[in-house]
Amino acid sequence: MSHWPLLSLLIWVPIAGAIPVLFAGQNRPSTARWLTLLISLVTFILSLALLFGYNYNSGAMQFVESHAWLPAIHSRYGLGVDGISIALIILTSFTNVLVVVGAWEVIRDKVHQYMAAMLVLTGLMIGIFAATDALLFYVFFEAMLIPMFIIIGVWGGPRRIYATIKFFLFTMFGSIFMLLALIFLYLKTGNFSIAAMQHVPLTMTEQTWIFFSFLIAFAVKVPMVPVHTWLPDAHVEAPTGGSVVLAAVMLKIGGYGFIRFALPITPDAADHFAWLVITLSLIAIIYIGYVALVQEDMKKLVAYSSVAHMGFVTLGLFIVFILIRDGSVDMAKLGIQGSMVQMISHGFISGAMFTSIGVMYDRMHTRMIKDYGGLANVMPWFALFMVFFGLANAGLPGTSGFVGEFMVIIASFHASPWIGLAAAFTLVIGAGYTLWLIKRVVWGEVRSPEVAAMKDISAREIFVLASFALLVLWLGFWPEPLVHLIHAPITELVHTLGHSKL
Amino acid sequence: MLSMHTLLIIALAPLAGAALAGLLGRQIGRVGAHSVATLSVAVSCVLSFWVFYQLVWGGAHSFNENLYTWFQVGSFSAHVGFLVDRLTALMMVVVTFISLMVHIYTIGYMADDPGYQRFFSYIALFTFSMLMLVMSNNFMQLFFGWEAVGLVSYLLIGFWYKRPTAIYANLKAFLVNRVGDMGFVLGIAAVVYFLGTLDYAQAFQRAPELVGRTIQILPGHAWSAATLISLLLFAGAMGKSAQVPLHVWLPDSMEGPTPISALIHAATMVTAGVFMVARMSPLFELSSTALSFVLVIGATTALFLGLVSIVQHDIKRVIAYSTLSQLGYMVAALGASAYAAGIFHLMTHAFFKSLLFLGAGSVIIAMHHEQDMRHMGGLRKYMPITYITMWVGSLALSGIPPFAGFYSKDSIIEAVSNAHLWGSGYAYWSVLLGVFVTATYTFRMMYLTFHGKERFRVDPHAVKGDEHASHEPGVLAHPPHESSWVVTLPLILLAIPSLLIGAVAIKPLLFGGFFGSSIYVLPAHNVLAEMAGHFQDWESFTLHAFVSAPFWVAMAGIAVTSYVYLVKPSLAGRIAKGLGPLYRVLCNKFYFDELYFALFAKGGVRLGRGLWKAGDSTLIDGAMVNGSVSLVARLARFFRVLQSGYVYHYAFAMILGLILLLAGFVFTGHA
Amino acid sequence: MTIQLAAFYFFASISVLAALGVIGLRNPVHAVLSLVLTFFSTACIWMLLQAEFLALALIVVYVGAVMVLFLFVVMMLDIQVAETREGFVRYLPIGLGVAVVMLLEILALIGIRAMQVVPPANPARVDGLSNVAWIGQALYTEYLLPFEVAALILTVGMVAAVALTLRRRKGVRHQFPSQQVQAKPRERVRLVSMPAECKEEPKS
Amino acid sequence: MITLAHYIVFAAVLFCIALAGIFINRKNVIVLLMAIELMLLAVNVNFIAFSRYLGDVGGQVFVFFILTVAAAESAIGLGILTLIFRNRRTINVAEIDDLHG
Repeated sequence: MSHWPLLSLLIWVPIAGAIPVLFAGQNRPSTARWLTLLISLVTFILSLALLFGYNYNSGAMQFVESHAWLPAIHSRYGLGVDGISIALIILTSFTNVLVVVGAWEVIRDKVHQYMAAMLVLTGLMIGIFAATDALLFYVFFEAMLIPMFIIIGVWGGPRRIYATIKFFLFTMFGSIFMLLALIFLYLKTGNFSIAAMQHVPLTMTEQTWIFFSFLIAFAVKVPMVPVHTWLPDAHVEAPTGGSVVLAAVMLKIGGYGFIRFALPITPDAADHFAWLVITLSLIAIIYIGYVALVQEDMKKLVAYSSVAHMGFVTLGLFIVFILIRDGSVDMAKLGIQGSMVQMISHGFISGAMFTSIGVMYDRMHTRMIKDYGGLANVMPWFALFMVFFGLANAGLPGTSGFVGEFMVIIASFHASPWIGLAAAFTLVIGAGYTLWLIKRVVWGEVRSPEVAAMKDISAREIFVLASFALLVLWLGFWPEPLVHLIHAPITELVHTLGHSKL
Repeated sequence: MLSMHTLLIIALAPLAGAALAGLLGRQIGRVGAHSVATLSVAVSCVLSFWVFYQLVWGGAHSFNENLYTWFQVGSFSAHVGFLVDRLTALMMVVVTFISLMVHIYTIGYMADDPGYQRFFSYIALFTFSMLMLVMSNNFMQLFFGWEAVGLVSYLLIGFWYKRPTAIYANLKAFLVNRVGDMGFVLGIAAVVYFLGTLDYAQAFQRAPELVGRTIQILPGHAWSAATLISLLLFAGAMGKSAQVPLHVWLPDSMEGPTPISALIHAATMVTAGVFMVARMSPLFELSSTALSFVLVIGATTALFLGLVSIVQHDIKRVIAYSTLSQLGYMVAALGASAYAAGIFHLMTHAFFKSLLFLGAGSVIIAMHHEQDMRHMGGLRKYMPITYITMWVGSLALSGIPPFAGFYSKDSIIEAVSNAHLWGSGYAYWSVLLGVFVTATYTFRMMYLTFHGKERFRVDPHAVKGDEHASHEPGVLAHPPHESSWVVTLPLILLAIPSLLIGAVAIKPLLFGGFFGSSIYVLPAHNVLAEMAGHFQDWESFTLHAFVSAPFWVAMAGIAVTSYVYLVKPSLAGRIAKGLGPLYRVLCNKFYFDELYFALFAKGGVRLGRGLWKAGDSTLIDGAMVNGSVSLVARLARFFRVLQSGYVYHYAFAMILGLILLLAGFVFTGHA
Repeated sequence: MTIQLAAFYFFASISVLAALGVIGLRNPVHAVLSLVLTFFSTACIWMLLQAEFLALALIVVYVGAVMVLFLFVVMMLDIQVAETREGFVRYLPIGLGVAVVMLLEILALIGIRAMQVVPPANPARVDGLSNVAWIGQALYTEYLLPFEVAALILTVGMVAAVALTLRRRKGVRHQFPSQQVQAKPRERVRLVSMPAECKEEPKS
Repeated sequence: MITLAHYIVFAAVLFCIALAGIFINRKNVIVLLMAIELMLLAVNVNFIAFSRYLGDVGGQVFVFFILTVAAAESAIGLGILTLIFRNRRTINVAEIDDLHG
């Protein structure tokens, strides 16, 4: 295993695979589809191979590859993964397979280009999670925007131009600051290695500036209040596959960035400003919960619920500082674990929710809640999945949605009962907006003749939804494999955070 | 000896049944679905009885083992495992037995419902969830079961998902429960905070460390840790066991099919809160503040929601409010530290209340899904088995010796009277008056349903088309008739314990140390031990009733009701009119629904809309996002004037710049 | 005043006057010719600098090729002189003003006095080479890569100029040799099998 | 003797004439192009003069390259000019304002 450049393969197989897919051309859509599926499956299997060669007891980077890239500025093509990256890489490659299957008949226009864009997107996102060189990370981070921009801009809804530009500008706005921070750190350390950046001593002033640069960059990505408004717009206009990738993987880059950059590089500034992020996270959980309650567009509702759920991720990451100050190291680990589990789980659940909405949209061509009603009468299987994912979204125990929230709530209660209380409020408001959506869409009398004419989901759609459902259940009933996978790097991280850099 | 395998089979058999009946429902058909589900629950039931037997008579020790690790973070871990002691075994027996009865009953009750397989899948799933709840050996799994039963309850209340009222009720039930669960989760978090574990055994072992520990919730106010934990956990119980003020969901839950009302909303799920508090007795015992709170809430529920029951016309709602009131009794017992009495009442109540619900269901079938008692009356000659078994249930509910309810309720009242906590005086009077109320509404229901004149007429031509469609009230196509054996068999089987179980179980359960170490009571709180001093056997306990207050209060209630409804039926209306405002308050259930709807449902939506418009749309998107965009656009509109497009303008600008640059060099003197 | 200095003043004044003609003459053809004169006189000044190779190159390349190109273009295009001359008088003062200011600034900056240096011996001669050999040696050793790049730029410039001005007029018949070569007999002759048709004999 | 100053002043004068030409012939692209050629010539004079006075071959080599580039530039410039004239029937710069913002 060790002499295979597994990570490079993971990045470049889908990207290179996009070329033959593009060559399949406009007139051979089914060739493009099957080819894409094949490449996606190969990528997925390769990502699973990471699990076998992984040493669970080490928090260090593994599967390391390092080649000279830009010697003039000491930037290397450096790849490596720890448990956190592996979890996210597998999430990415898995989501990609389902997105490809999900788009099978739905995308009719320029199939080959859509599929190619998806493959490139997957490769780039894997690159983000695998990069150990900050400049390489940045390149992937920015490059990833391009296929997403295309996916929303070409196959999106009527206001797609507004949405894409908003999406692009928000992210670019954030990443500029990150670039500045990275350049500063480069001048400080002399190379772009993330590990070196994590170890370089920094004064409090330096840390503060760098921390806020990272905070802006990743807060946009997560997204945190108040820079979240691009997300509902992007989701509403994106095609189903775009929404799924956006929600399932792209938002996780923000959380990953916090774990890789903001926390370990500037632990003291992060500690000092933890209250700010915690406040914003709690606002996300409560305020966005209320906002989600009144949405009339299903995709917007789920998009807002994503913001609220990602609030748990940032909450879990930043209560760590209070906990470390109190000396509860295990609880600090629990907080970060909760964040990670929440990220993975949110990947599955929101992916499934957007797929479900896509299923409805394909049949009715509307996303307005008021146009639906009584789907359980005509689409019983679909109703089963929709209710299931709705409950998972509301954090029902036994589904993955519960695990992360549970961990974060317990950890945040340790930090302060009031934070715990505010976080636990999601139990009520989350159930409120999700189940109200379910009530209006799934239950009730058949709303209109159009609804009555809707067909139940096909075997292909069942496959996609059932795959998501199985993972949601698996994580819900047995999160230990995931927790174990990410345990060593998290222990390392908590250890790093416990030591001041001043 | 108990083995993990047995327990796994008990828990998982219903799950398998649910999966088969639900996912393969269409393939295996109706008979297949009900056979699979019923059989799986029967297996659970038989094994539960065996486990119970082993623990009580077989000399087996309590079972406490982890099945697998849910997660492990540092030294903190969560497991899935089973704790089976006598308390659990008793619950298992009650749950699986009643579930089995309901399964059998459902075969008849739901015979012509299109969602037949789905229904069996749900109730089998419920059995699984409830077993996970009671068999858990840690807080996390308890919460899993806790929410899972809530989920099934949600699905079953909305079983007839075409009814707007049903889907309103299930949403309401879930959300109100979630409010309690929020407290419950925080309670679990508090347990982890103070005790550092999720495991029952470890937590209870470390519980004494809590004494004297405090936490600053508000600056300057130190809360006792035990009080905080207990109150938070009890919030969950208030939701699940429908205690004031979180009771509003239970009456609405009657929108579900009647077997569900019997199984979930009377016998098992709603008593989960009682079970939980009993399970957590080592924690609750440490805080007399929390116990007082529990006692007062329980007593309030017992009396005031019983009152509402008197004015209901829907037969199921009468029983539903009665359930609320009885749950209040159980919770009051817990508050008085008489956990065993609470569990005892839980058990007897499970039998007679599910009997009453199933009986009501039988009546409802006979009346072609008519639930309004104003259109019933005189049914006793049409359906004798239902009539007799319902009387057994009613007498048990009213606490008439020697029916089961008498023993449990009387011991609760006595326990409350012996309690020394703050608020126990109020609680005692509430539960005592509650007896009068209980007798009143129970007998009123029986009289209105089975006695008196027939207030319906039979008209074969009145109903056209769909039999279940709403029709003119009080008009039946066929005369009512006794239900089939699958319906009456469970009635009879439930009537037997309703009659006998009290007398049989009172001595071992309350005074025989049955629960052993599963329930912990501080010596200072041990009211049952005080009562044990003058308890000899059930016969003397029964005879003693005739000289004690509760019995005569109940008799007074019966007398009043009998007079009003049997002798002078017109009196009821006049009393209602005479008590004008009070009657209206009762009819509107103390306006809880209206208040909550205005405050939380409407208020929440209004708040959300306000935040969305003001925050997201106006402030962030309007001012910050589009504001910066329009600022750039405005600047650009200004600067574009400079871009004339003529090359020579640009050249001119360039040369001008060059000249200025040179001039700068000339005058500053360095190049 | 040496003979070189006299020659310098002579060529410089011609050059400057011709340059004024370039920007001032009404007729574009005259302007181009005037530009040719400027180049020519400047080449002579370069000769005075003993840069023989470049002086000749300037005449050959510029006067011989580029200027002829200008001349062609000017003569081929039918330019309305009046139109392009408009604003000439209006902008004359400002143009001259700017130019004079610029000149003064440049001179002030350079510091004429500091530049009053007599040229040293011809560096090419010092190395014992002719000017051509001197440049050639530098060009083919030290500056080889830029030299090749320059060649490439010229080629690209040529191709670009051709591509820019190439046009296909409509209604003009062209031959397509490539297609003609690829023609196959099958495309030219079509064999159609038809049912045999015999003239219906009148039945007798 | 001819000093360096002579050449420099000469080059500066040429340059400024070209500059003035750009100003006063603002409409005529051909004259603009020629003025640019004049400017380049002025620069070349400077290069050669300095090369001679510093004894450095680099200046002359540079002039060589400038000649190359200038030739290419004027070829393309004239190509564009003919194209514009062909499409618009004018070389009046005032009418070419597609870049107007």
